[in-house]
Amino acid sequence: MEFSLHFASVFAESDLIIRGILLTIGLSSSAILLGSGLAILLVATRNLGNKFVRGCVDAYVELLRNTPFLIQLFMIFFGLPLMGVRMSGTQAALLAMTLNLSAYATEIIRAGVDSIHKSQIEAGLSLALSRIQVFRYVVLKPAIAKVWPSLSSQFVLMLLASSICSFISVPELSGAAAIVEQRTFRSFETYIVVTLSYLALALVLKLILIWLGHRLFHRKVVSILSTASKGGIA
Amino acid sequence: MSVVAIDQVHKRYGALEVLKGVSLSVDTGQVVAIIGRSGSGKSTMLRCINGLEAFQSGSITVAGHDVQQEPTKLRELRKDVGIVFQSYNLFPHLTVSQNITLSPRITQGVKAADAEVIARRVLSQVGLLEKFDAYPDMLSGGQQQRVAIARSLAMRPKVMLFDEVTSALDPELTGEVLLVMEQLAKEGMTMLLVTHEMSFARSVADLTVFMHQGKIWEAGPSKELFERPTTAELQAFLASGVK
Amino acid sequence: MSVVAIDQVHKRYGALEVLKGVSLSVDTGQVVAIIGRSGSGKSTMLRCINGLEAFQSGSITVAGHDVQQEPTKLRELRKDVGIVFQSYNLFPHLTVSQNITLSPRITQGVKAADAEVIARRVLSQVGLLEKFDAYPDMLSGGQQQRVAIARSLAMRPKVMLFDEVTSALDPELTGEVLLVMEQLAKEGMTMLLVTHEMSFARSVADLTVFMHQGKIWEAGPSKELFERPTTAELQAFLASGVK
Amino acid sequence: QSVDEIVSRGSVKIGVLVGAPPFGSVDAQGNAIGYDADVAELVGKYLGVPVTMVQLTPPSRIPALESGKVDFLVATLAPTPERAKAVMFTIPYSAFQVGIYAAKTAEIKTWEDLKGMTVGVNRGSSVEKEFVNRETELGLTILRFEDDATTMQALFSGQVQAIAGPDAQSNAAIRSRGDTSTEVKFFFSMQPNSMTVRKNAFELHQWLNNAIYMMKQNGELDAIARKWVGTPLPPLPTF
Amino acid sequence: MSTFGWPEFLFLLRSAGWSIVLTVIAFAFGAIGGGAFAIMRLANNAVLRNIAAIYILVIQSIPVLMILFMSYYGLSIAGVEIPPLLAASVSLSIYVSAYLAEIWRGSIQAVPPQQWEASASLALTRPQQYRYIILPQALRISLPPTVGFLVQLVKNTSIVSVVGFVELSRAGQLVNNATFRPFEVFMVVAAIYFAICFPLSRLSRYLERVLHVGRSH
Ligand SMILES: Nc1ncnc2c1ncn2[C@@H]1O[C@H](COP(=O)(O)OP(=O)(O)OP(=O)(O)O)[C@@H](O)[C@H]1O
Ligand SMILES: Nc1ncnc2c1ncn2[C@@H]1O[C@H](COP(=O)(O)OP(=O)(O)OP(=O)(O)O)[C@@H](O)[C@H]1O
Ligand SMILES: [Mg+2]
Ligand SMILES: [Mg+2]
Repeated sequence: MEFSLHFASVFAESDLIIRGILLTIGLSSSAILLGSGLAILLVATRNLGNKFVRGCVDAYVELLRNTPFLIQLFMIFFGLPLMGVRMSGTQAALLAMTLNLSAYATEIIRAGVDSIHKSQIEAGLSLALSRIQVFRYVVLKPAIAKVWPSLSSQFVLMLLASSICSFISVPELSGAAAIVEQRTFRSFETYIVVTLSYLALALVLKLILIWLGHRLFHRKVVSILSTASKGGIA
Repeated sequence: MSVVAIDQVHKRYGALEVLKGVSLSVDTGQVVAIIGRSGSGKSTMLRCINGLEAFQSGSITVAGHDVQQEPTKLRELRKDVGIVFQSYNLFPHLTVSQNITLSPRITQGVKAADAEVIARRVLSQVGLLEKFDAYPDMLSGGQQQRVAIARSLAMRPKVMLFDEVTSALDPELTGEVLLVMEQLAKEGMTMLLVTHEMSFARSVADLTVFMHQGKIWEAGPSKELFERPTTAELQAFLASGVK
Repeated sequence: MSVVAIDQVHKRYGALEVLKGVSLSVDTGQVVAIIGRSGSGKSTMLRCINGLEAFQSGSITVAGHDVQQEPTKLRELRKDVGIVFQSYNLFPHLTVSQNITLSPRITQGVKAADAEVIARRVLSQVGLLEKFDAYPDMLSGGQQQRVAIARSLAMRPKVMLFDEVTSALDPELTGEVLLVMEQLAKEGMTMLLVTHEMSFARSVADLTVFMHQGKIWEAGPSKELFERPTTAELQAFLASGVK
Repeated sequence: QSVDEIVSRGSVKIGVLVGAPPFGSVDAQGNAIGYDADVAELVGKYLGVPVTMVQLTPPSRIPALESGKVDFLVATLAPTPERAKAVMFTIPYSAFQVGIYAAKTAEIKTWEDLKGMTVGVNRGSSVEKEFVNRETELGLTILRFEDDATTMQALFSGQVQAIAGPDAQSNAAIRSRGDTSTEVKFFFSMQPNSMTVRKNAFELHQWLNNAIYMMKQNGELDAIARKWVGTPLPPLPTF
Repeated sequence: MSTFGWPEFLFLLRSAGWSIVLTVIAFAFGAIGGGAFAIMRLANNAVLRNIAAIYILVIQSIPVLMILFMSYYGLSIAGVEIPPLLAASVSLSIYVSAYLAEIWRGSIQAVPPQQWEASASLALTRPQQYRYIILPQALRISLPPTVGFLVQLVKNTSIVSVVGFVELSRAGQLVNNATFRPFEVFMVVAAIYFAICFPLSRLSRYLERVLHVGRSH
């Protein structure tokens, strides 16, 4: 089969791709910040609230975790305007990503909070801290430290899932790529460029998160590649 | 004047009655040792005093506070009552000085600079000034326990509760911590301490209380109690594991 | 005939030299107590003997096995050398009997029925036959520690190593475990034990070894060593925390 | 790729687009139906071999062709010079009118009236160019959606003020929703659709041109157009 | 298909079948790969360890859609023909293996190191340590995050539409494009996903509760 790659016409549209990459970075990083912030609030609410409040937070988490992101996006972008709430594609994408991520992050951070030993909470209470202060100063950081790997994975998944936002006209990386592909029909070339871009973005994000994790939680930055396990006993 | 007044306290976990009408009065400056077998309710009594456990009936007054499960009142109470546990419970993500200054800063609004002064004072009290910026996991068990004591002292409590603070330590480290407690006793701090160190109880405590099956079985000035235990249970207890 | 022969062992963790030329010879049936300050290298020595830690130079022979980091050889060695740790390390997902029979069954091909017989024998040795089907988290610390000893005994080791097996226990539970060890000593088991219980070392051990700064600083028959310590370091050590 | 190869293999794999009714859709059993499917069947009849219809999503059409998963596409693709650098197009076999759709209340009669508006278009379509060409001149904000149905939804939800879309699909959408507030403002072009073959498949290309010519002549294409679009086959360009 | 009725609903349900089948296949094979890579990632051998680390890092960073795309169309251009079901299964399995490897590595490392020492001291071989001591304990720790990932996998199988599978998401889109009833159709699609995923979420919570009782952290 005579087939060869011609990147020229794809690179001719590199403007579009680069703008897509920037939008992907912007959307993902904002969603990660806002989504984690919201998740922390939700976990705190769940932790300090009564049974009813806990039920509400759980319902929120289950609803968002168990339905597809695409449909959440669709409902926000196309459904809300019917109720008089209108936002741009990018705003809708940011909102959907934030909500979706917050649900997953809530569940992850909750597990971390549950794993904090009761004695830590008692120690905080005994020092006359209120329950909110105990959560904020005693529980939160170690809890996040414990689940940092899962949380990081979820952030990377969100970055990759942001591609779905092209469905509602957001010209992020994969949306931009789809436009280029349809204009030029250089599918393979386009997808190769896109794959490598996502790979680069995700690797950078992951490395940042690993670095940040060590920075925040370990007090010393260690090698980013594999460290030998404690289980290395013959 | 009694600074801790426990009156007919009953405490149940479900069907299990753990405290069966405990009454005790402690005067300012007194040191009270609480001894007794595992499961006799020693920890539970201490935890009731600073409101970590709710009890079903009876009353406790400590440092002028009536112990009841109302968050604001509990917080006021806890500013005056320090507690130190067997398992130290230092906050692993904070340095020694941060562990100590956390509560003064956020519950009493002490300024950072003043809090640091406090931290230095209590750290030198426990002989650990040089660990100011260390993290808990860089300290030995005995050092961690002393930091836990310092953390409580930074609140300027009127009463200190100690729950087997040396049980997790080996003999050498135990010595360090007992020294600090002896020093506190000398300075006139009111203290209630659950302990397995009979020799320490005998030499430091003014009063020793023997708990058995959820009751205060026998109590009295330490010397007397150890030399002339009246109940068969206390005699058996003192004869058993003690070295 | 010496069953453990340690010859000029040097062990480093990175830049830190933890064992600085340790030599020791233990005869069959001897009980050796190892004492010394925290960090002096006691645990490290024990861990080198059963190959949990590799060392840089020197040699160790134990029960006829030359200790070296070759998995198959290490496994053969470990069938003859039992070790019990301070933190019990029972397998929490297995019952007491499963904890005990696991290794005989899979490393020595003992049949299930025979393994059960062994389990009963070692459990009665440590006085815990009634806990046959219990899970570890249902046992007290002293009971868990005794199961850990039983688990080692089930391998019919020629040498037993004990690393501060009573440090995590309160005085009452400590008694239980020491009793088991005394019994083993009477039965002629070769034992090396790191301990903080000076009175126990003095009464049970044939030989006591004082470690200091990675070296065997002083060693000799227990009675003599405790009564007439020659080095200043051992004198200071015995004077300090010991009750 | 030659016609002989296909005939001697005894079957032909034709890629069709689904999800764009009436041109391509599926029935409740999941079989491809629609304008393209009927044309593909017809081509199979002329080849004298049974047809295997391969259902494709927009992004997989070209890769399926280039990787040989299909022999050629009957997938409502508009020939453009840019695209023709990558594949070869036959003469058109269908065409639809492309118009501007908007709310009945909107005063839109010409391109000029779209000035400053937010407009939607299917990003896979060739019409996108029409907007892009006028983007700066008219100050348009162009939103590109996944497919025609989503584009129409954007109009219904008010996320865009006007869209450009093919008449057949837009009308179907309006009808299905029972919508009475949306209408076509004006038609601005006719989009012809070609079958698509791999580059260098000259013989197949020539044969398909020939077959399309034949279907046009004998009225078979007209019948299919009437069946799915409801209007006669418009005059189709040749090249 | 021009109205959204019973036949369309059945069409959606049948398509959900593909979502489930592909999830099961991907999970089954992904679990095998994930287990292997998790253990490699913890091996004493630095080469094995780094291979696994890089594999996990790279695969987690590539959109699974692209893995599938390249393995189906890309390999075909290179002259290797693989059927769509195989391509989908393999790609999803690769994707799953990387994520499970990472989850499981964490779980294995969460087993206290003393358990390795104690079992080594009892003369167990490394495979025996894994089989009898480490994995049974790691399993308990890993269940919640594993089920959490599974819930996402069910929805992420939607990428297989690129090689022609009509699974639930794709079916929803097709039905919507034919009926122009997006809110009804997508609500039903969301409800079907919810019906599949919610029991899994609950199961995860349940297992967490049951298996963590009385365990020290
Ligand atoms: N949260 C709880 N739920 C149910 N029972 C409890 C709880 N906490 C303690 N108990 C029970 O209450 C009794 C008293 O416990 P407590 O901890 O006060 O004993 P203690 O005298 O401090 O013993 P130790 O010397 O072992 O610390 C014990 O029988 C114990 O099992
Ligand atoms: N894995 C390790 N890496 C680096 N240093 C270590 C490691 N394990 C132990 N050490 C150091 O080796 C020295 C000896 O440790 P070891 O555990 O043998 O002491 P020990 O005599 O058993 O003390 P203890 O009575 O506290 O158990 C200590 O200074 C310790 O900090
Ligand atoms: Mg207690
Ligand atoms: Mg040690």
